[in-house]
Amino acid sequence: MLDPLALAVAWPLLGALSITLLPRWAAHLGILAAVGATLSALGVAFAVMDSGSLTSELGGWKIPLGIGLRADGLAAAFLAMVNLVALGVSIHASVYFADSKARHHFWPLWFLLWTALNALWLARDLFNLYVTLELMGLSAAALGALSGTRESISANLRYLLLGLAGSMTYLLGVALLYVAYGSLDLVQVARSLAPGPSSAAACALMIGGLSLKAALFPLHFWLPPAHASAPAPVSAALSALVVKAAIYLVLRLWLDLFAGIANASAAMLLGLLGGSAVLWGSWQALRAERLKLLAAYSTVAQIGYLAMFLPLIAAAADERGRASLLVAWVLLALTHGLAKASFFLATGLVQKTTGHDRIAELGGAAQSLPAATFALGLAGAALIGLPPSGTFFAKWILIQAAIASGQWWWVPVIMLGTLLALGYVFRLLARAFTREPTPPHFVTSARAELSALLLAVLAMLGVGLAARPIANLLGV
Amino acid sequence: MADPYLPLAIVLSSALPGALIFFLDEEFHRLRTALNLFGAIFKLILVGWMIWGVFHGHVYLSHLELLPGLELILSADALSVLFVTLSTVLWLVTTIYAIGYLEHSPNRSRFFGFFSLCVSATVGIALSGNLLTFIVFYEILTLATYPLVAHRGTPEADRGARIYLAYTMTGGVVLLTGAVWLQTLIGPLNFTQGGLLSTAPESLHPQFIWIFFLLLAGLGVKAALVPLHGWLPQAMVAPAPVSALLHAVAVVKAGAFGIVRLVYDLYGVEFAYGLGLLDVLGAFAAATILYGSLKALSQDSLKKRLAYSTVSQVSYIALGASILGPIATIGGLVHLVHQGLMKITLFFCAGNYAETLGIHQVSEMNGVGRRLPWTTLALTVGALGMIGVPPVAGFVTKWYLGLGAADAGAYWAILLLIASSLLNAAYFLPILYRAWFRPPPPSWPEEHRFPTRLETDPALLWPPLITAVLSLGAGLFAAAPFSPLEWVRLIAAREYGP
Amino acid sequence: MNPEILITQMLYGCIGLALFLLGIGSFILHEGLWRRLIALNVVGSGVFHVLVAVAYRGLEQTPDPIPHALVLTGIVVAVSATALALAFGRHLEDQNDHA
Amino acid sequence: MRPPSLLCLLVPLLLLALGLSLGWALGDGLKGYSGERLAEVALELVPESGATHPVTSVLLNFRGYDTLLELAVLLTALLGIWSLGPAAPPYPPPGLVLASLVGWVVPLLIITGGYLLWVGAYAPGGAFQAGAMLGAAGVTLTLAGHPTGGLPAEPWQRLLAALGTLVFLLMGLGLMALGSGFLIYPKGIAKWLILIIEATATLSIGVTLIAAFLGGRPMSLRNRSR
Repeated sequence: MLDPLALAVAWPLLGALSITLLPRWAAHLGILAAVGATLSALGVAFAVMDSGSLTSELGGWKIPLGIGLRADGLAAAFLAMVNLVALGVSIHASVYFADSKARHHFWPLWFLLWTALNALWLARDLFNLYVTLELMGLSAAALGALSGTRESISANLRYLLLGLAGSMTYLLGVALLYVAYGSLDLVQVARSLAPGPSSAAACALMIGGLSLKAALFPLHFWLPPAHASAPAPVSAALSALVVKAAIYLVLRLWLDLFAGIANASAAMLLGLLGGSAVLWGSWQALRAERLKLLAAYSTVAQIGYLAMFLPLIAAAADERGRASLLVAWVLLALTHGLAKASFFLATGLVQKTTGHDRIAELGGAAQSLPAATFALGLAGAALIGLPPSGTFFAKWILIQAAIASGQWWWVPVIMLGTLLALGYVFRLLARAFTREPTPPHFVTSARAELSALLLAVLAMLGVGLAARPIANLLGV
Repeated sequence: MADPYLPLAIVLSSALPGALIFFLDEEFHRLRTALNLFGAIFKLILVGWMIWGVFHGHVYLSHLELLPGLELILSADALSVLFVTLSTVLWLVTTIYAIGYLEHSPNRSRFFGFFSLCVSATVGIALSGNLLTFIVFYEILTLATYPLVAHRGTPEADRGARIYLAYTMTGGVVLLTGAVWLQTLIGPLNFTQGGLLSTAPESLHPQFIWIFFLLLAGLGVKAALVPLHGWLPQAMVAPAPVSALLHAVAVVKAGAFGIVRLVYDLYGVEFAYGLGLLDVLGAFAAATILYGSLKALSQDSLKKRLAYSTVSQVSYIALGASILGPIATIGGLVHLVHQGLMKITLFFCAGNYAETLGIHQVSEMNGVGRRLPWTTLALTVGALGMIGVPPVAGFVTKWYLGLGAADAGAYWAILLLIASSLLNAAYFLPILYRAWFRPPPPSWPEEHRFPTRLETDPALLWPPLITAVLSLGAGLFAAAPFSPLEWVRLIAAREYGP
Repeated sequence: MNPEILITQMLYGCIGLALFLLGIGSFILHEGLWRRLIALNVVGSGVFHVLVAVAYRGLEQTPDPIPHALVLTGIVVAVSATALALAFGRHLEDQNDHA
Repeated sequence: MRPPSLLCLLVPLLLLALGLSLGWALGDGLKGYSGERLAEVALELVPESGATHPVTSVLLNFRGYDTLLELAVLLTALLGIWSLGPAAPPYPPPGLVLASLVGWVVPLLIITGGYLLWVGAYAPGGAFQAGAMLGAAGVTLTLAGHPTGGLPAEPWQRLLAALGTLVFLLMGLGLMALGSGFLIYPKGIAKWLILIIEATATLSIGVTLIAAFLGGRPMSLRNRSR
């Protein structure tokens, strides 16, 4: 019996193992495994779109004894996005690391990270989530340190330790849930969850631990140095996917597991943190002197938007309002995933050409790499939320919900955040217009530049305009 | 049965060539030109088809539902056809001009790519069937014009582009907020003849007033309503075809068109009048008309003088919208076309002086009529039209605005028109006098000879001549079927109903 | 429920919680890498302790095998993370020595 | 740099409050739950799992997927360590007493490891404990000056480190290909499959622990001779 869910986890893991055994063929095996993993993940997404949620009980043991995998619309949407981004990153990396010593190390770790991501989005067992979180944290930290510089190692060490603290906190929450409800299965626990001290404590521990991993303000301090010092393809994966995984889990637990006890004031607290993240992250991005630091702070801000949805979801008047907020959340997250990955990949190209990423001195580099600059522009526009990106429609719904529920104070936050984003993106793009000679070709290195450009085009044109199918996938 | 493809095809007919042009190597000169012209002519054919169809009562509707309440709609009503036709015709002319103007200059693939996107966005604005779609294309327009303004890469261009962006994007955010607020109150905001709001409960009226100001502020930035006009003179650093496009077709017009949509098809002109909003709009328009003209008087730079003239002239459209009654409406709407034709002529001419003789200042223009007679002739037609001298198109506008104002009892507007026309004469006539009657200097600042018998490059000469003839024609044949005026009468008749 | 079991579980569980909190406090308050790493391992032991306490079902009953398995898995994961962190730290110190 | 003293005061207070509420939560959870959690279900099905010891059944069968990912975590740590650079220089050669002691201890550790692996099927023990013993043997060797802790050359190290995960994964996929389903062991051969997985996992764990202790990429033979 073919199990598409298990396959989506197995492919990248198989890739990691085969590259570990045959490091000489890393790049070839890498592309092969990347294509396989992407196809299997898209297969899951299409199957879900076709026939609704998929569940599989691994080892043939009934849940809760066995571990369950589950792909519902939410998971499938992210699975598809993550694998597309990961495929783009892989293609880019095959050029980026082509003559670098780090290539033998990059590929197996990268596929281990990919395994963790796929496993995380499919998991429905709370302890299994802990294992995937650790797999993700370890591989991400190891990948981030691949640039080998002192700052990258110390930033990623900090990331590793904080991540460990976060997942241990999460695990204590899981333990409390097992104590009180006798199961580790998300769905089963959610069904029997009752308000009370143990569920409240578990909620606080798990959401708190995950917020640390998701870099939710004020727990974001580890993110900018870690993401800014990693090699560009790794930064792309970290910022676009890894952080997204943690905030996804926050939402998942909030809506699925703790729906019964997550009250409006707790949601408001998370929302306020999110709003502060939007302003603070955008402001820091505007002030950043280095391109990658700018991109990293922009991630902090975007995570803030995602947290800002929680109080509005809590205050939504009816099921329809909730549903459209959920779609908006997914649109925002997917667009950010694609756009931020593209942004970092393009940044990497600029950095390779100039040898640095100081914004003030970029000058001619942007001009000489039209395709990369174009990707930066498109991705930047998607990050700002210019139409027709998914971010734009998400913000539309967000503002609508804020006005409708009377929480009008989010509106100036969103407006200000958008304008700040505009400032930091165009501070950069303005450098592309110089009087340097015209570059002879639009594209110089097809694989490296087009992967970034395609991701940006998807972010700008794909997600927003595909809102309908995405909503269908979510079952809304 | 509605045709779902034509509106989309009209938008894509320039967007796709534009996207392809980005990928062209710089030296693929012919291919790029071919793509440009193919897109422009193909679009013109499609628009012709659409005019024929709309005239015969066909319905064109492309739509994409994203989520309940979030729908992208492209449709064709008489008003959108007016604007689409204007932008498509002028795009073709401007493309020819730009090809001549930018010959041998760097980064042409980038330029023409964004140029095409810019027109696609304008056409999208024209065809938008609801406010959401309008905003989508409105922001895309901002995004696509920024690189055109910044194109030259000089510090001034950088500065001008930043200011342009800061103004328009802030306006965009305000517009978005107003739109979402309104949609929260009354649901999807489809543009509807006669407006949407008159049936809404009275308790919402105070909010409607606030929302009107938000929307007006958002649109007023692009329409360069005082005090939101600050970007327009700064954006003059752009190459001449871009200025032509910005002032006559795309950006400023998009703002003015948005105000027209806001007043007629969202609020409804009578409802807006009832809330007292038209008076406010009229006050802003009047202030802008006077301010722009006064500022234009003191500018020595030709392009800046034209820029302030735009600030002033575009507000005639808002003025027409702010006076209740079909006649004023006709005057305002027809100026959408007339101002476009005349202003683009003027900018083409300014570009010719700069490219051929290196002339940028009004004070350098002595005797240019002898060196560039045809260009100066076109300039003369455009300038006289702006002043309102019959039979050029500008006269028709002012005539109808004046009649409409008298009809509605808004006599202040007649005074305003007289004052503004005097000011127009005061800043245009000296230019004409210099050009025709002062003796030319011994040498021009930076003369450039083209290998042709004509006074300048043919690609630079024909466009202003064509648009000058069109401005004359729009005035002379104002009563002919399918003239802008007749078409606008049709729109006004529908808005005010039987 | 048997009070003896409950008291035992509670006692050991609270010790686990105490370890967890001591570790977290030490993690927050102290700067050095090695201290923080040890603090994290204490945090881990605390969590595992809670799980082991839950598994207790009285002396005559086989303990619940699920938490035991979770603890074993958790230990391996924690060891892996500690190993990687140690390697990072050692590498940083080496770079310091060379610098 | 010392953290500000306010923090030193605040953190313990906060932790105390947190501890009290966590204790309350734990007590509430323990008291509130009257069922057997998963213990009864698990114990009941142990005979069908292919192992007789319940923890082994859980680790290798009921929750085998966790174990698979956990082996991947271990591999990740090793690959991460290798990515940082070459291993540390070897310890100085041991004196006579230490050398002979090592000669005794190492085989003993390996045998103990083997025993733990075998006994894991029906008593406390199993792959992790056995792997830890193997690791200890390697660490002892390293401390006694052996440059690679008894590990073979790099390609073999890679094979051994990945073997546990690889065998586990391939078995899962193979069972799926044969129509049984991912990680679903047929009843009759479950015992042997588990044994194979455990044996390879033991090797991998042991090798990974030793390699991690060495702290860096194995040096090629050429480099080592220099």
